[in-house]
Amino acid sequence: MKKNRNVGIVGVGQSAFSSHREDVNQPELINEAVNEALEHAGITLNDVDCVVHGNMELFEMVHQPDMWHTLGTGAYGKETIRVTTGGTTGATLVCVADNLVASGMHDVVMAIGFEKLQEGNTTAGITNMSDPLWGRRLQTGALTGVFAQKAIDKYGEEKAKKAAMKYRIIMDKHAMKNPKAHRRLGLEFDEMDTLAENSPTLVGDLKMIHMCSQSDGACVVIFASEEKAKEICKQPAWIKDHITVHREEAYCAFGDAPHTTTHEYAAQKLFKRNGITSPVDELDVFEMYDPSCWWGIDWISEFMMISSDEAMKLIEDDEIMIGGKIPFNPSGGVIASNPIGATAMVRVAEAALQIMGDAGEHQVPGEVNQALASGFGGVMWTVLLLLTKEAPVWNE
Amino acid sequence: MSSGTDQKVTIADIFGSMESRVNPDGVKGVTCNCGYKITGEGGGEYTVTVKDGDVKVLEGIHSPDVTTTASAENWINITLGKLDATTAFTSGMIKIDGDMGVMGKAAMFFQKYRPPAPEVTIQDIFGSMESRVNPEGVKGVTCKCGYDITGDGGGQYTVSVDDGNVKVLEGIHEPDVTTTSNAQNWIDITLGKLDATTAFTSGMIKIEGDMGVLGKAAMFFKKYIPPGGEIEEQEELLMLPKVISVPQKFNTGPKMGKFLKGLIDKKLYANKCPECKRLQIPPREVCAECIVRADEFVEVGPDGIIQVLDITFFASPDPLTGESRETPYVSAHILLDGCKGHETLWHELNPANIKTAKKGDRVRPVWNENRTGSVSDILYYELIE
Amino acid sequence: MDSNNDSFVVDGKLALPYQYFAGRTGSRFIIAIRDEKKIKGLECKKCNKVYVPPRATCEHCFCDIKDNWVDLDSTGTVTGFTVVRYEEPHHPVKAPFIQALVKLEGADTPFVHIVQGVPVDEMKTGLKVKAVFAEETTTTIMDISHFEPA
Amino acid sequence: MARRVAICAVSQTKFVRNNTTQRFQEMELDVLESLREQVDIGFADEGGIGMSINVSNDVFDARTISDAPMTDVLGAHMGCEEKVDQDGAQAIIYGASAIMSGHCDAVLIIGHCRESQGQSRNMCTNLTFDPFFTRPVGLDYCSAAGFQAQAYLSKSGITEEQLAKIVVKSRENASKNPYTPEAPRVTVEDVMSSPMLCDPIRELHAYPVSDGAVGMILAAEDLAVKLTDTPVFFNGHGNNMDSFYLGDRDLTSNFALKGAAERAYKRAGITDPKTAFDIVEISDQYAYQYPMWLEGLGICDEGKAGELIDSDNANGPAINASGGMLAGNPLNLGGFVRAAEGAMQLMGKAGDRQVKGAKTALAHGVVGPAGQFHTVVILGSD
Repeated sequence: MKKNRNVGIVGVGQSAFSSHREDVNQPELINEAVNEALEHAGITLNDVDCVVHGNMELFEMVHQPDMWHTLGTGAYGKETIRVTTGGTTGATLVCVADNLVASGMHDVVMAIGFEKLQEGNTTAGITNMSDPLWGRRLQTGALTGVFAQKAIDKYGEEKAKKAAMKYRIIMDKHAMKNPKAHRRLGLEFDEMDTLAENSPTLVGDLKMIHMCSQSDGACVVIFASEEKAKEICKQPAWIKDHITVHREEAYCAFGDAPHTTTHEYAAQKLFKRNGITSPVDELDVFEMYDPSCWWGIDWISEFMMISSDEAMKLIEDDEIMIGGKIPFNPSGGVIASNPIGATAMVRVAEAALQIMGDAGEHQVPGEVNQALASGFGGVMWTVLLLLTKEAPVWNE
Repeated sequence: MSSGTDQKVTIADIFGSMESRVNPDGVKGVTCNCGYKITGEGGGEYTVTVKDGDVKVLEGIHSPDVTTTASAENWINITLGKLDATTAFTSGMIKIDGDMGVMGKAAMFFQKYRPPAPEVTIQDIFGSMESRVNPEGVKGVTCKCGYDITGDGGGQYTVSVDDGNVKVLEGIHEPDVTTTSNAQNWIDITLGKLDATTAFTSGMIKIEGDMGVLGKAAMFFKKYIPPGGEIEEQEELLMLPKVISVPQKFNTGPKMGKFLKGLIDKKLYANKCPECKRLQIPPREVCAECIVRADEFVEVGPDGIIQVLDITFFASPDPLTGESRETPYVSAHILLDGCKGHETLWHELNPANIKTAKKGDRVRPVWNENRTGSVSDILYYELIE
Repeated sequence: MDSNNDSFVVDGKLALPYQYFAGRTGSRFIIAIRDEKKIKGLECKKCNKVYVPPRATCEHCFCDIKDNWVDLDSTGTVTGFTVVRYEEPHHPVKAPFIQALVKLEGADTPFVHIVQGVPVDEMKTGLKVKAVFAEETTTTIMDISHFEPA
Repeated sequence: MARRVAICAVSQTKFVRNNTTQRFQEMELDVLESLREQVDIGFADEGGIGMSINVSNDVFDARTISDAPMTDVLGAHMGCEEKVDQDGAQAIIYGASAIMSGHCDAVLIIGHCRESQGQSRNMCTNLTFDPFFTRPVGLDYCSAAGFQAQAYLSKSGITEEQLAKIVVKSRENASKNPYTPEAPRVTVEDVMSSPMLCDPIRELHAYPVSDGAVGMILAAEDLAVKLTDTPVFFNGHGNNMDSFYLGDRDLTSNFALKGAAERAYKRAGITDPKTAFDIVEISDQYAYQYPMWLEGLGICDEGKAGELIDSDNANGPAINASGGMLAGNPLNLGGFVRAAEGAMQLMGKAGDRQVKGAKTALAHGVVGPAGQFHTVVILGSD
């Protein structure tokens, strides 16, 4: 692949994520993130050529919401496009913006991911993705105990539960450093057992403490062509590559029969074509879309191309914490904040902030040259984005 | 969290005002009892009973479907929206025992609680003035402003400014200008609820003497904060509950149609990929791996083994009806006889089997007597003993 | 499509609960109608325009206008309309009824509402109308029940 | 300069009022199979289809993530699949950008919509409006169009009879279009006496409820010329957003469409839109939009659309030779089908409705209430 021209992230904006945004309506919530992103980029709306918009209609039951949201997005008189792909939406929007700029169609593109989950019933909304004549009566949103069971089968109950709670508390410790994060509980490692015990059970061994939040919020990322980006921004975060792997709908992906997951498949392909052989050593930070800590601990090995024992060791040795070998989710991740249509974009936005050196208190120590961000959604779908500090060089 | 400033908000008031805050849409067709054990100082025990839309709040706990336990402080903060209920729930600050599905509905029972207005007195307004002096506003000013506040809770005061030095005296003492108002209007003006100019032009307040001095007086003091904290936080924010319902006609298409019709005759059909031979149940039009139509049907099952099971304790509304289901229930993937690998059928297990069912157990379908070609033609799968 | 097609149609529903928030700006607008029978607009001082319905940001110059409240008259002029003659569950009143763009005195943008008290076939642009406030609140723009000839 | 993009294959199903024999997936599968019969291309990152785009809508499908059940019929299992949730003409722009950026070499786009599934399409479009200020008064796309029609007719002087002529002509053209089998011929009298929906829009002025699917394959130029002898090049595009509230807009100004057209013409190097095209396909959901959009596009001068209707545009481009949206395409697919029609004409594969020697085409799509958002795509045989 040869990219037509480079694309850099030059501005990031996020509303505060919260379950209580009764003071703003949908366009007003978006507007907060738009203004912050414009300010971060140091540009005005006049500099933006195109607005990319995405969320899921059934979460708020607004049909073609980009029409109403124009009141807050600033899309009036501009070119726009609306793309949505479930939980991966935010990451897909980044791919859209990257393509629109790299193609030469636009020089500056603003992508907006949004959700106001307080206005709907998230689990019922997700359940509606099932076939109306079969699965819709059976599904319970994105809740499943399968990943907990898988880990317990693999590592034994004690080790598995300990790792899950360790991961959970690490995410909270990261969230405590991120003023935008929704759930900042102040958890301590020695509370692990009582927390898990007191937390209500959702499905199987999946408890409420393990699961991601439901948040209101918007995320905005501004992209510019190489020439513009260098004009606007001291240190853009360059989009080196991205890969999207979706899969078929109903075919049960759970159980024993061996298969390559979308995560493994996407990671292997992306790393291969970018010459990355040891992601844990070569990447400086990973913002992973982790819907629960059980999924989180399971997916480390899949994304990092390591054995599950090595993945467990990364958790046990604090290597996924800020300051560790490969910090995961310095922002606190999805477990801390989850406005679904924005969530995957927040992963990219946070990875970009790390490269730009603008992550504030949750900035990881040392140079961030390469950052990975993932989006998750749909039927075990994955999107991976690779960001770099140096502008990529494309050889014929 | 600033619960200390909300001394007017009590658990008794929160529950006492509930019957007047019923949201008719939220309780329509609902019947349940929700118990609340509010512990600590100012706590109490209450039961909210909803009987087909009719709401009563009783003291004490009376045969609840679900019971919520929280400290008075936490419950007040949740009610005021200062503490996120999910956060409180997750971190164990509140506990819920019983039917979680009912709890989901309870969030819609009532309109938002609005705490009673904080106790603002004329005495407090004038008494706090010396501590609220705005040095910029009084610099170089010398004057005396009299205030004759009439009616219940009123009083007479003089604000004396001597080259930036401010004293508030009781009684009227040689004022340059005197303002007369009743106590309620003066409180409203102070809190910004009533516009002073409007009040003046409409005769609600009277001013005698040097009007120019009054113009300066507006700058003498910093904003009055009532004892209950900022009023602004309690501004009413509107919420509109709606159940949005659009009737649909869903097409089965020939593949799903064949499968669903088979259920009427207690037969389970999978379709087979002509290339890789894999089975899909329910059938889909195409084999995703080979990207070819899969038109051949084979009968499988009806018995099989449990491949994956999820015991679900969290009730969400059924999107086809808007109704919440009973919990717990078991969502299972069943490998029917004649299928292999991931070729499982998704259905439910008999709730009676929850405690004993495990992966690998053999199960059989329990058929509905009235079969129409739908997912509910099979009531559930049950363990074969 | 072959004749022994097994396809059939199943009646179902898309039914989900929602709770929408008007936000502070929207709430202030509706509460003024509900409690004071007063319609307010928001002014963009840069564009020199008074908008109804309220919005926190001026769509044209993108500046914050949410505190620039302006009191409007409850009478205005119809600048456009249509007579809705088809029946739908989402209609606030039975068809046929008039949806009209009403520009209130003091506002620069008209907004859509219902006009009653005029035979549907005699409705005309330019009609002077006044707001009739609703007796019961729905916490929406329908706290103005409808407009009628002034 | 980015590489050029061409449409290599297009396909559509018949658009019928109520397709009771297929579900969405099979409608799209019919399109996929037809496309793959036309061109020999597989799914691959390099030299093959590297991205599949679905065009569908969650509210119309009554389904969250309405592309999830489509991944397999888009051939995108373990591949890149995305969904454009606007008019499908927007998906063409996005697909082209993915090729021009270098991200992939070919893109598959398939869209579906079944307006017959929900109780009424108006109930769906009512949900576009905000919950506090515009939804409660009962606005939907049909009544929003009523406002615009009322305003436009009084400004332009277009008559009832001219509106009727538009419908008659659309049905006449549609009779040559095998994909719109349910648009019977009508007379001017039929149209003028059909019941009012929302003044001044009559039943026969409104696009029919229909179900169907449409798709195309885009490829980079070097690949496209290997796949087909009749590549249709993507030569320009533009879109534009107007204000949301109807009262904030001048409903007759064509603000969004003029901006969209201006951008598209600039990119395609077009200076005189009146003479630039052989084929013009516009999304006329309601009869009044036919003259209004043509003026907005500059195909005729403002105020001259009445003359164009009366003269049947004898000397100009063929306008809606397919019958247009008035002959029956669902929301979301209007502009997409228009582009597919344009491409078929330029490929010389438009059957009875073929315009001889057609070399350039304009396709137009519209989203939102009363034309809040417009898309223009310009295609050429070179």
